[in-house]
Order: sequence, then structure tokens, then C-alpha cells
Amino acid sequence: MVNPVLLIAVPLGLAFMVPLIDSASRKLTRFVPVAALMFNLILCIRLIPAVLENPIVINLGGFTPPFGINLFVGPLGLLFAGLISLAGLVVSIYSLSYIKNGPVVKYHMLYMLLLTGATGVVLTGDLFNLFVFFEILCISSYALVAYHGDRAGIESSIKYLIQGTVGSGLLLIGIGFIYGIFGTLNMADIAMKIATVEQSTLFVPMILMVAGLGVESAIFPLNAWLPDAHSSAPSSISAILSGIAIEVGLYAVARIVFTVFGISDIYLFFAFLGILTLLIGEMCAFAQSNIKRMLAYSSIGQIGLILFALALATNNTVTGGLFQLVNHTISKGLLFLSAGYMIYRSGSMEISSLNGMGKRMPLTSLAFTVGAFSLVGLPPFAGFPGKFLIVSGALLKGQMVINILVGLVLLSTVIEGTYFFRVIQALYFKDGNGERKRAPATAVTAMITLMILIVALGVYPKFLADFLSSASSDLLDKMSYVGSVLK
Amino acid sequence: MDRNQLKKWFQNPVKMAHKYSLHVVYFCTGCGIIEIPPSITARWDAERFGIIPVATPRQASLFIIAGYVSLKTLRSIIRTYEQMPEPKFTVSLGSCPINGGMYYDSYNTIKHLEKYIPVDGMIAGCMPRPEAIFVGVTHLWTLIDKDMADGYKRYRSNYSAYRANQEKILGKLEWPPLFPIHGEE
Amino acid sequence: MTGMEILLLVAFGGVMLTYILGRISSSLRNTFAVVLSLVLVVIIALMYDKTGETIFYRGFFGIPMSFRIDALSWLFAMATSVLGCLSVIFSLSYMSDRKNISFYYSMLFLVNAGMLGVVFSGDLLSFFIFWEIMSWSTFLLISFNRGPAVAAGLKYIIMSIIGSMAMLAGTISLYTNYGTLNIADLSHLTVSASPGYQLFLLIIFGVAFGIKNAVMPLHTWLPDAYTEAPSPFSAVLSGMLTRMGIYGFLLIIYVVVGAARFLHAADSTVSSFNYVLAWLGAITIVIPTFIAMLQNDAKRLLAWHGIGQGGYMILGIAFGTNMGVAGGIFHTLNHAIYIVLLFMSVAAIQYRTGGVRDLNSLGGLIKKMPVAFIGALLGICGLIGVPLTNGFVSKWMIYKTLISGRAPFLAFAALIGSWGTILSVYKFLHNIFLGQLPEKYRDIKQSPFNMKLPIIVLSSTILLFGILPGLPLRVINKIVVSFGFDSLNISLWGIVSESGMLNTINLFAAILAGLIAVWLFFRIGARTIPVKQDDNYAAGAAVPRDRYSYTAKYYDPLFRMISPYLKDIFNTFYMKIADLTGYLSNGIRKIYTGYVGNYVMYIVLFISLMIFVQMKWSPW
Amino acid sequence: MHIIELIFSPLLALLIGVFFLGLARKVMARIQWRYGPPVTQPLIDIIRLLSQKSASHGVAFNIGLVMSLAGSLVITLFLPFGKIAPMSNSGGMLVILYLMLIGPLGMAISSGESANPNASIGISRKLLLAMGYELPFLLVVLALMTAYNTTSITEIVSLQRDTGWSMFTFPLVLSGIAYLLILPAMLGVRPFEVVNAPQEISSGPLVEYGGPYLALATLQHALAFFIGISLFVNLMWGGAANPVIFFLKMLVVFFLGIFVNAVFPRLRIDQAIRYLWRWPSLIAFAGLILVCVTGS
Repeated sequence: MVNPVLLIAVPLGLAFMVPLIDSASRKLTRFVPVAALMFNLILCIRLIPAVLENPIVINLGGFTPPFGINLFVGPLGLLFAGLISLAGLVVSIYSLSYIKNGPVVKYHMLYMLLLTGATGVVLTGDLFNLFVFFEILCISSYALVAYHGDRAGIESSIKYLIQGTVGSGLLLIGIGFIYGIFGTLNMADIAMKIATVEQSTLFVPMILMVAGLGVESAIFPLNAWLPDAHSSAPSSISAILSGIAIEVGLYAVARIVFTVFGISDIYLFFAFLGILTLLIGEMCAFAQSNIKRMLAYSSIGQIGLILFALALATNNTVTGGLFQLVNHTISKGLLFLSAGYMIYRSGSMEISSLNGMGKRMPLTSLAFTVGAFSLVGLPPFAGFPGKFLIVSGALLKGQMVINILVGLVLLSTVIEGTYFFRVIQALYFKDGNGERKRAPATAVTAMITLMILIVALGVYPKFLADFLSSASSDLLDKMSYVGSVLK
Repeated sequence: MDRNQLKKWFQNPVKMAHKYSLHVVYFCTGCGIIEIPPSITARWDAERFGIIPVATPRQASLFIIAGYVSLKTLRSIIRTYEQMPEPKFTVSLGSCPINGGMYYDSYNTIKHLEKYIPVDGMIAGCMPRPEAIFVGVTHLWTLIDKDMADGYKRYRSNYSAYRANQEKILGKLEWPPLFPIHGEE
Repeated sequence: MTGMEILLLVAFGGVMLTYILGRISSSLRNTFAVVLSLVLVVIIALMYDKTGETIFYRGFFGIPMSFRIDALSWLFAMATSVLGCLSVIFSLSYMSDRKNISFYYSMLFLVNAGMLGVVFSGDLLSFFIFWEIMSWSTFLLISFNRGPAVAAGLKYIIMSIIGSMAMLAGTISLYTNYGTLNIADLSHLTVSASPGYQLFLLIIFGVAFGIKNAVMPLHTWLPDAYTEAPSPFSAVLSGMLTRMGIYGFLLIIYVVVGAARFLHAADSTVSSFNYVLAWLGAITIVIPTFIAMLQNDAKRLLAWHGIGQGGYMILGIAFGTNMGVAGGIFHTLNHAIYIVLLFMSVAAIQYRTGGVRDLNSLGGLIKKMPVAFIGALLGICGLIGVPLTNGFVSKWMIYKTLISGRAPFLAFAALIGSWGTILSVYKFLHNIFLGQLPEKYRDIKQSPFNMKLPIIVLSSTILLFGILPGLPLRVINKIVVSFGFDSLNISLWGIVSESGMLNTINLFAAILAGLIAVWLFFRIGARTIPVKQDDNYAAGAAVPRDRYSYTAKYYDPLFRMISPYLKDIFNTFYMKIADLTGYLSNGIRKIYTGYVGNYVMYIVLFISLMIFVQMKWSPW
Repeated sequence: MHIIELIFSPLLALLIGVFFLGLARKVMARIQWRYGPPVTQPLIDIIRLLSQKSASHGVAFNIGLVMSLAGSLVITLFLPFGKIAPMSNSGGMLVILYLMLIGPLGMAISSGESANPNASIGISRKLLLAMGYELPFLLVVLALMTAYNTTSITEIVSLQRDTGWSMFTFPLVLSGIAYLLILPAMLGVRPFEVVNAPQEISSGPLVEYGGPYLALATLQHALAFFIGISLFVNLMWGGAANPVIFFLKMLVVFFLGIFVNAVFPRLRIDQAIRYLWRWPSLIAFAGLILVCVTGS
């Protein structure tokens, strides 16, 4: 059996190898992330059968939990890891031609660090380790946002940095509290002991941790960094930030709330928060005329939807939420990648400058269209099954409040449809000028891969559904988590 | 209705109908028009003979030109006449269409209407009273009876000459010839 | 593999193939398009009188997705495929000088395939999926013409998404309650549903289908969309696509909820829903018909009539007697035939005049395009419901239902709508085909053969169904019986009901005899002389060219009386909502001030909010 | 017997219609203190017109007019004249209502083809006027159909034999009043003669009709007159078991119409619609409500 540690170790190691490889061969540098993530992806796929049977728990350094640091490779973690490697792989292929100017070496290095951090967050079973990986993720993304080195990039990077630091600080304080209370940092251990203390004492560490992670996972009102950062980062990084970084944040929130604390009373609050995030995100996106900001706000909205789905905490909704999460990663990635090339061609991020792109860049426009359709939730694309599961799960709860919230979800879909269709019309049905030019082969490969995935998931959602369903029970079933870690 | 009339009705209903159903289009730019209202209203009641005014030449069978014809109105008279369905009859009222009347030396008035369209009957007078109009109508009946009210046939057979006359005084006409013109065939 | 699977495979496969062939050669693509559409017609025709259900897919979370065929779906599928075929044939020359023709054709086939999928769906999930495919491909085609079409398309898709979301909620609610989405199963399960739940279902699906069918307060997408879509597609849009709403209503009211069982129950919510729906239908007849009178754009005029005629169908099927439902379905079919014919006639005119559809600048085209005139004439006769055209029979059935159902006010709305129709469609006919031919159209040519063919086919169908209404009514009777109503008493040429009957063949004989007699009488009179339009009464003057016509402000006296009352207030209202949303969004956007101090404060505020919540309600 | 009825009832209707036209001219003349034309004058006019050679503007110009007359002729097969109603079992009041469209529609197509704006204006006015009186008329007809619970006109007539004339029975009295108020508009007599206004728009739709066309148009007018009066007698005045009595009843209604025609000036089209949509419609509406309330 392969060792899941490699999932973290290989990219981390290769990340630091990048400068060395670069000094050996300029050309080879660009392919390092591709190779690393390809490896990761294959590894993830190979791990699936084993993980579906039993979660793999790796004790680092041989210390058994709760004393040592452990990795927990359950279906949920593996789902995220796979998603990260998939999105990372596609984006790195896309970056082969997209990233040409600027500090290329640093880009690739930071990029791999970012993904390492993300993978670490989703695999770790230790709170402090989670914090560390989170910092790797955050710091590399601060740097990558400012990749272009222009004024907007640096400004939003600084904003991101400030808010991210505040968030990390809060998280760290929260972890400190936890350690003070329980004397352990192992999540399974804490989860087991959580019932032994007064519930009110947990309140302060919990809000601190939720707020800290909430900053990274873009829950309203902690998400103010996101539109700036996503819109001024290079499009490949926007795709990763939107598709991976905030999802990983959401994973952390979910893991802590569900598994570590497991306080079901708070779920409804998170459902409201999710709907609020959804509505505000969609409405802000509706008001945008800048395509990347629009996509960024749309990410906020999607995060809200996923948060809502997770917060309902039934197997159906969590499966739906995870499906929507997968869909969001793929679709939003596709949207950012295609928008990136269109922006590159037109030289402006205004939606009006994309007029007539359907003629000039047919494939890229098609990619954008498919992504948009999928995100709105139109069948037969990947967004529909997710929405179907979420709504059916929510209605199954049969509470009036939830039904009303579902109504709001559907309403937000209308708003979402409006602004996406507006862009699609600009692409296809408005006249613009400029000559016809294809996107480079690497970008086309990346986009086509994602498009095929979207259609495949939309047409045959079942092949993911089983896996997602065990992932959702991984998230919801606290006792088996504890049991499998502390054997 | 006496026996004679009835016999005529059976022999030739079409001709009788033409006699007793004269739908009139009045050309009212001359002063003779002042005599028309009394003739069609309660005082003389032309309707008892089947004579009623109609609005358009298409519906008419009798064309009454009431008074002098100026150059400008001649154009319309020709147009109106040509638009009437055949068989059609023309009656002019007053002296002016006959020979110019008091406008015999006017630069702008037609002296002989017959040169431009065929006229079946002319009622002289300046102006003829309504009684004279009825006398004219009874004369027209006689003409129809004897098949002598054949102005429309003359117009057809002599169209080239009429057209030439019309174009001579009016210049180029806006409408194409009603019948083929002989000289050009 | 059953017939339906093959059919859908052909339909969806054709979409791709058309586009690919279009990249190779345009004539190949055109041939393929015609052949494909004919093949669809043939396959569906072969499925006549079959019933059955097959599960074709379980990949969607194991929910079985199935195809189902019965008389209802066969009728709609047949109409869809025939009209689609005619539309494709018509498009051959109409679209020939446009850009992106391959895209146009493939989207046309996608819409068609979507519609076929909708009518053949055996469960609500595949119904929804096909419905959505149909909706977004329609959106792409509505926007095809660019310019104002873009706004029209956006309006359409927004309303369409609203409808879809309502439908999704309804569908999922059914799924969560009964654990199945199979229509046949649901129709047994909903018997025991509470009246409140039935009402909920009817309303939530009613919103979706009401938007698609443009029932009055939900109609606002339609005029713009019909006007701006490419004309052959406007025909499909108005003929079948909009009427998928009727299919949906039939499905939800009479199949899923099974209203025939509840209509006469004392505490039934179904009957009150139907009552409200019938009144909405009546409103939908009257107001749009009068608005149509005020239009000066040929397609927009037809579009408003499309809304108005939809009201008849709604009225018929909502009234819920066997004759009413049959009349509603028959009217759907008839409407499809004549409105497609009308749109095609307009399209033929547009094709020859370079896209002109302004009623005030056309005229006198009867001499130049007689076939289009015949199409338009029979089309408006059908639209009005002149006896011997198909529209008459269905309208007769609807009126009959309303009168014998003792609903004279609904009947009044329906009848007055017909009379309003006459005014506007006569204006349509007059301003395009009658009156003076403008100078610039003096050398216009006839429409090409492939435009004439659909027009001729549809014109003869109008007469055929008008004279022998029994042909379609047999199928419709089966549908009505399958809904649980009594069978209608129909023959090939007539309908018998308890309060009066209709015999179209006698009517036909009488009118034919009358026509022959009058024609002979007319011929006894003297010969007539053909004249040109310039030889016209103009009080003795020569006819002034291009100015001797009465087209603008055709019904000005009435217009001045009623136009203050006929504003499309709903459109204004929705636009206000859209503006408000934009305004609100813009306001909310300002939360993100761009000043990082505020952002950090938000984090602090969030924490304090949670503390506040905890202290106030102590939820955890 | 049936065949004879089928052939002769339209001819009878034509004859009576033409007779009414002639009588109308005579009566009008006597009211205006004139001698007036012979009663046969319309017939003479028609013979003369048929012998004239007129201009034709095209195929639709001919067909439309033929269609118009044929449509009106067919209506007479459905309308009971006394007991003669040869086709009344092929369709009822609804068919008649719709057949009544063919006349104006055919005329509209025909005169539209003539490319004369006067004709178009006339048609526009005609359709507007029709819209004006159809509103109250439909209300009246619906009140009748609801009250008698049938759409067959023969049944309406025969039911009146039991209940008394609809015009004088309680729930329908308002409808009767409304019908009387719109009767001049339906007959197209003077206060509502704006369609054909000869002085203003050169006789409107008829502007390009000459010769045989005008003959057909005259016959159509005669038939329309007949149908209008006959409908009123059938619907409101109980019809009749005997054609002679029916004819006498028609004559009474006819005189009523002519007297109105003789004393009123012409209304403008907007005035006409305003009139028709105000009092007659309100009364007819009240009548329908009354029927609904008392009927159930």
C-alpha cells in the first residue's frame, strides 16, 4: 500500500527543489508542479478503494495519538486531497503557457507550497498541525496574489495579509484555549473529551476558531479580502483560491464544528449564516461590471450555499454540499481559466470588453458558458445534481424555517443566472472587434478536461455520489472518527 | 306602370334598368351645382326616377358636369369619366360646357367639352332650372331607348383623338391611356 | 432499445451532427437537417396509439428516469416534430444569408429534442432536465439576432429560471414526500395527499408552467422574445415551446394530482385552483388581445395574440369538463398550426423586404406574394375562429363548455377576446397585404419554394381540421378519457353535446354551395376589367404614390379611448423589481468599502455578534 | 321538403332583404315629404349594376365579396324564419355568431385589396363599430343562453312559446332593453351610419365597387338587414310559428329602425363607441348579472 504521507511530502519536497531544478534547466521548472500533482492525483485515485473500506490513520514518528501527530485519510480528506490535486494539476497545465513573465520560479514554488498546505489541512488530525498547514497555505497565497507586482495586486495582497493574520491570530488563540482546557491537540482526543467539560467553557475557543477559519473560508462578514484578492491575482491563482483555498477553509470549519465540537445547536446559526453569505455574494456579483470581481463574489455565494448544505447536517444535504463543492471547484476553476485568457486577449476586465468573444475565442467562450451553466445549476451539467441533493435534503427536514431558506436559495439561483447569462450574451450576441485567435494548447487542454468533467458529473453523478456519501458520513459520524484514530 | 312599360321591361330589362337607375356623380365645380340640391331634395325629388347621387365614379352611371370647366378641373373630369364603369352617360349643364358661355374669351376655361370627353346630352341655360334638368333626363331616356346614348362607345372608338386633344391642352397626363392608342400600334 | 430511446438518441445525436456537418459543408448540413427532422416525424408517427414506459437511465443517484408514451405525449410530440420539420424547411432559405447558421440549426434541434424529451418523460426528474435543456437552448436562440434580442433573451431566461426553480421545488417536494418521481406512480400516490398539499403542488407548478405559457401576470417575457427571435424560430417558440406550459398544466392538474377525481368534491382545493386559473385565463384572453390591437410591429402583434390564445387553452383545461379539456388541448394544437403559419408568412415577407416588419411601412403585397397572403389569411381566420377553420371548432368547444357550465362571464371574456382579435388581425392583414403597394416593393419576388411548402401544408391543415375535426379529436378524446373524464360524443365531422351540436361537414357543404351560387351569380354580370392600383378613386386626381394608404393609427378612435387603460403594468412592475434589485445590490456592494480597517472591524463585529447571540439566547 | 327549404330560405331572405331596402327608401322619402322611388328600386339598381362593366383590383377583390355574400346567405339557413330553419341542427347560436363574421371579413378583405384609403378608413370604422355593439350584444346573447340553458336558437325560440317573449319576461327584460338600444347600430342605420358616410369618405368600403361588385354589396347589405332584424325577432320577440307572423314582426322592428334612421344625425365613430359601451353595455351587464342571480 502506498503511503498517504507522500501526498504532502512530495509536493513539499519538490517545492523546495524548484530553484535547484531551475538552475539546472529553465524549461523543466514549469513541469515540476505538473509532475508533482500528477503523482498526487494518481496516488489519491489509488487510495480510494482502501479508504472506502477503512480510513487510514498514519501516526507520524510512530507516536500513537493522542501523543503524536497523526494524519487521517478518510473519504472526506481524500476527496479534498483528490480535488486539490486535480484542480492543481489542471491549473498547472494551464499555467505552462499562462505564466510567462515575472518571477516564474517563485510562482511555481509558492504554487506548490499552497497546494501542500491545502493538502495538509485536509489530511491532518491535529489542531496545531492544521494551523501550521493553514499558515503555509495563507502565506503562499498572500504572495501569489501580488504576483504581478502591480499596485492593485500589492494593495489587495496587503489587505488579505492583514485580515488573514487577524484570522490566524484568532485561530491560534482558540487553539491555545483548547489546549488549556484539554491538554491535548489531537482532534479525535478532544472530540472524545468534549462531553466532559461544561459546554459554556467551549464557547470562547469555538467562536475564536470559527472566526479565524471563517476569514479564510470567506463566510460573511469575514470575507472582505476575497473580491480584491481574487480579482487582482493571476487568473490561474484566482482559480485555485476560489476552487481550493476557501473550500479548504470551509473544510476546516466543518471539521472543527462537526467533529471536534459536535454541538448540533449551532447548526441552524450556520445555516442562516450560509444563506446570508449566499444572498450577499450573489447580489454583489449582480452589481459588478468587472468579470473577475463578479466571479469572486459568485464564489462567496457558492460558499454560502455549501455552508448552508453542510449546516443542515443530514447525510443528503452534506452529500449535496460536497457535490456542490466539487462542482464549484471545477466550474469556478473553468470560469477563471477561461475568463483569464479572454482578459488576456481583450486587455480589460470589464464585461463589456468581452463583447463578441464567442467569435474570437470560440472554445474559451464555450468553456465559460459550460462553467456558467454548471454553476447556475442547469442540467445536464454538474451543478444540477448538487443543487438537487441540497434542496431535497433540506426539504426532507420538513421544517418551515428550512423551507423558507430553500426558497432563498432558489431565489439566489435566479440572481446568479441573471448575471451569468448577461455575460454569456456579451460573449455570443454582442459585436466586438479583434481578430480570431486560439488559446494555447495547454490552456485548451486544461479547459477541455474540466468541461468533460462537468458534463460527466452532470450526466452520471452516481459515480461520485457513493464516494461523497461516505465522505459525508465521515464528516457527520463523530464516533467512528474518534474510534478509528484512537484505536 | 302601363302595359307598354311592362313589355319593355320584359324585352330588355337591362336597358330599362339603365334608364330608371341613374346613379349620378356630380361634378360640382361650376355654378350649375346650385341647381342640383333642389332637384334631389323634397321639392323636385329626383329619387322618384331612381336618380340618386353617389359618392364615387365607380358606382355611377351618369356624369353631370355642372357648369364651366376650367383647365384644372378638366383633368379631374377626364379622370372621373374614365373611372366610371360602362355603360355610362354624360350630361352637361349650362352654356359654358357647350361653347364657353360667358367665359368664351377666358384663357383658362374649356370652350367645348365634347372635344375632351363625349357628352350625351347638353342642357343649355345659364343656369338651367331643375325642371330643365328633368327634361334633359327624359331626353336621355329616349336616347337610351334608341341606343343613341353611345358616348362611351364613341370614346372607345375615337380614343386616340380624344387623348390627343386632352394631351394637347393639358400636356402630359399622369395616367396611362385607358384604351390602346391607334397611332402607336 | 425501444422506439422512444431511439427517437431521443436521434434527436440529441442530430444536434451534434448538424453542427459538425455545418463545419464541413453547408449544403450537407441543410440536407441532413431536413432528413433528420423528417426521420423524427416518421418515428413519432409510427408510435401512434402505443402506450408504454421504459426506464432508460439510473445514473442520477439511482432515481429511475423513464420514458413514457401515451396519447397525450404522442399528440404533443407529433405536433412538435411536424412543426419543427416545417420550421427547418422554412429556415433553409430564410437563414441562408445569416452568420452562425450551424449554431442556429443545432440549437433548433436541441430545442426540438428538449421538447420531445419533455413530452416523453415518464418521471418528473427527466421532465425537469429536458425542460431546462429546452429553456436554455431557447435562450440562446432568442438572443440569436443580437441588438434588442439580447435584452429579450435575458428577460426570457430570468423568468424561465424563476419558473424552473419553482418547478424544482415542487418536484423535490414530491420526491421527499413520496420517494418517487415516476408520474404514473405519483398519480396513484397523490390521491391521499391533503388538500393543502395538492394546492401547494398546483400553485408551485402553476408558476412554472404559467411562466412558460405566459399566463397573464407572468407573461412579460413573451412579447419581446417572440418579436426578436429569428422568425422561423418564433414560429416554433409560439407554436410548441410556449405550449409546453399547457402540457405541463395538463400533466400536473390531470395526471399528477388527478384533478378529475377532485373537481366535484366539496372541500377540494383543486376546484378552487382551477377556478382561479380559469379567471386568469380569461384575463389573459382579454387584455393581451386589446394590447395587440395597439401594436405596429407584425411579430409583436402576433406575440400578444400568442398570449391571448394561451388564455383560451388555460380557460378550457382549467374549466375541467371533458369538452373543456378537449377543447383546450385541441386549441393548443390548432394554435400551433395557425400561429406557425402566421409567423412564417411574416417571415416570408421579412425575407423579401429585407427584414421589414413594421406594419406602417408595408402594404399591397398580396399581388407580389400570394402564397404568403393565403397563409396569413387562413392563419388569421384560424386565429379568429372563422367557421371551417380549425380554430372555430376548438373555440366552439370552449364556449360550449363555459355556457353549459353556467359561467357566462368567462364565456363573455372568451367571446369578446375573439372580437378583439378580429380588429387587430385585420389590421395585420391589411397593413401587410392589402392597401397600396409602396414603390420600393414594386419589383419584389415571390417567396422561394421551401418557404411556400410549409405555408401550403399548414394552410391545408387548417382547413382539414376545420372541416374534419374528428381526425385530431379522436386522439384528444383518448387523452380526455385517460384523465378520467367521460368520453366525448364525436364523429369525424362533428361534436354532439347535451345542449346543441356542431356539424362541420354540413356547414362546409352550405358554405361551398353558397360560394358557388354567389360566384355564378357574380359571373352572370358583365365582365370585369383588371386595373392597376394607380387607377383608383382619388376624387379625380391622380393617385399620389406611396401616400395613398391608411395604415398608421388604424384604430385611432379606439386607441385614444382605451390606451390609457392598457399599459402593461406587470412589465413595468417587474422592471421596477429588477431595478430595485440592481439598486439594492449596488447598495450591498458598498459593504466592501475597500478600507481594510473596516474589514478588520467586521471580523470583530462577527465575534461580538456571536457573543451577543450566545448571551441573549444561549443556543449552545 | 328539406331540400326545398335549403334552397328557398336564402332566396326568401334575399327577397325580404331587398324588399326592406326598397321600403326603407320609400318610407324615408315619405318621412321627408318626398314621393320616393318605387319599392322595386333596389332591384332595378341591381339589374343595372350587374350589366355594368367594372374595374377589378385583383382576385381577393372578387373572392372577398363573394365570400361575404355567401357567408351571409349561409346564416339564413341557421336562423329560424317562422319554423323554417333548415340547418338549425348543425349548429346553434355560437355558429351564427361566428358566421356573422364572414360577411364583414370578406368585405374587409375585398375592399382592402382595392388599395383605397377611404375603403380602409371605412373598414376600420366598421370593425370599430362592430366592436362597439358586440360588447353589449354578446352580453345579451349570453344572458339569453344562460337563462334558457341552451345554445340552440330554435330551442330559444320554442322555449319562449312557454315562458313568454324574452323581452317581457322578468330576468331578461334588461337584456331586451339593451338589445333595443343597440339595434340601430347592428342594422347600421343612421346614428351609426358612419361606416359608409358617402360625404366624408366616399361611401367607405364601397368606394371602389362598381357594377357587379356593388350589386353583391347591395345584396349583402340587404341580407345583413334581414339577419339583424330576424335575430332580434327570434331572440327577443319569441319568433313565430308562422312565417307570415314572423314577417309582420320583422316589419314592425324594421319600421322602428327606419324611424330612428330618419330622425337622427350621424354620430362620429368615437361617439358611437362611447355610447355603445356606456348605457347599453351597462344595462346588458346588469341583465346578465340578473339572469345569473335569479337563474341559479
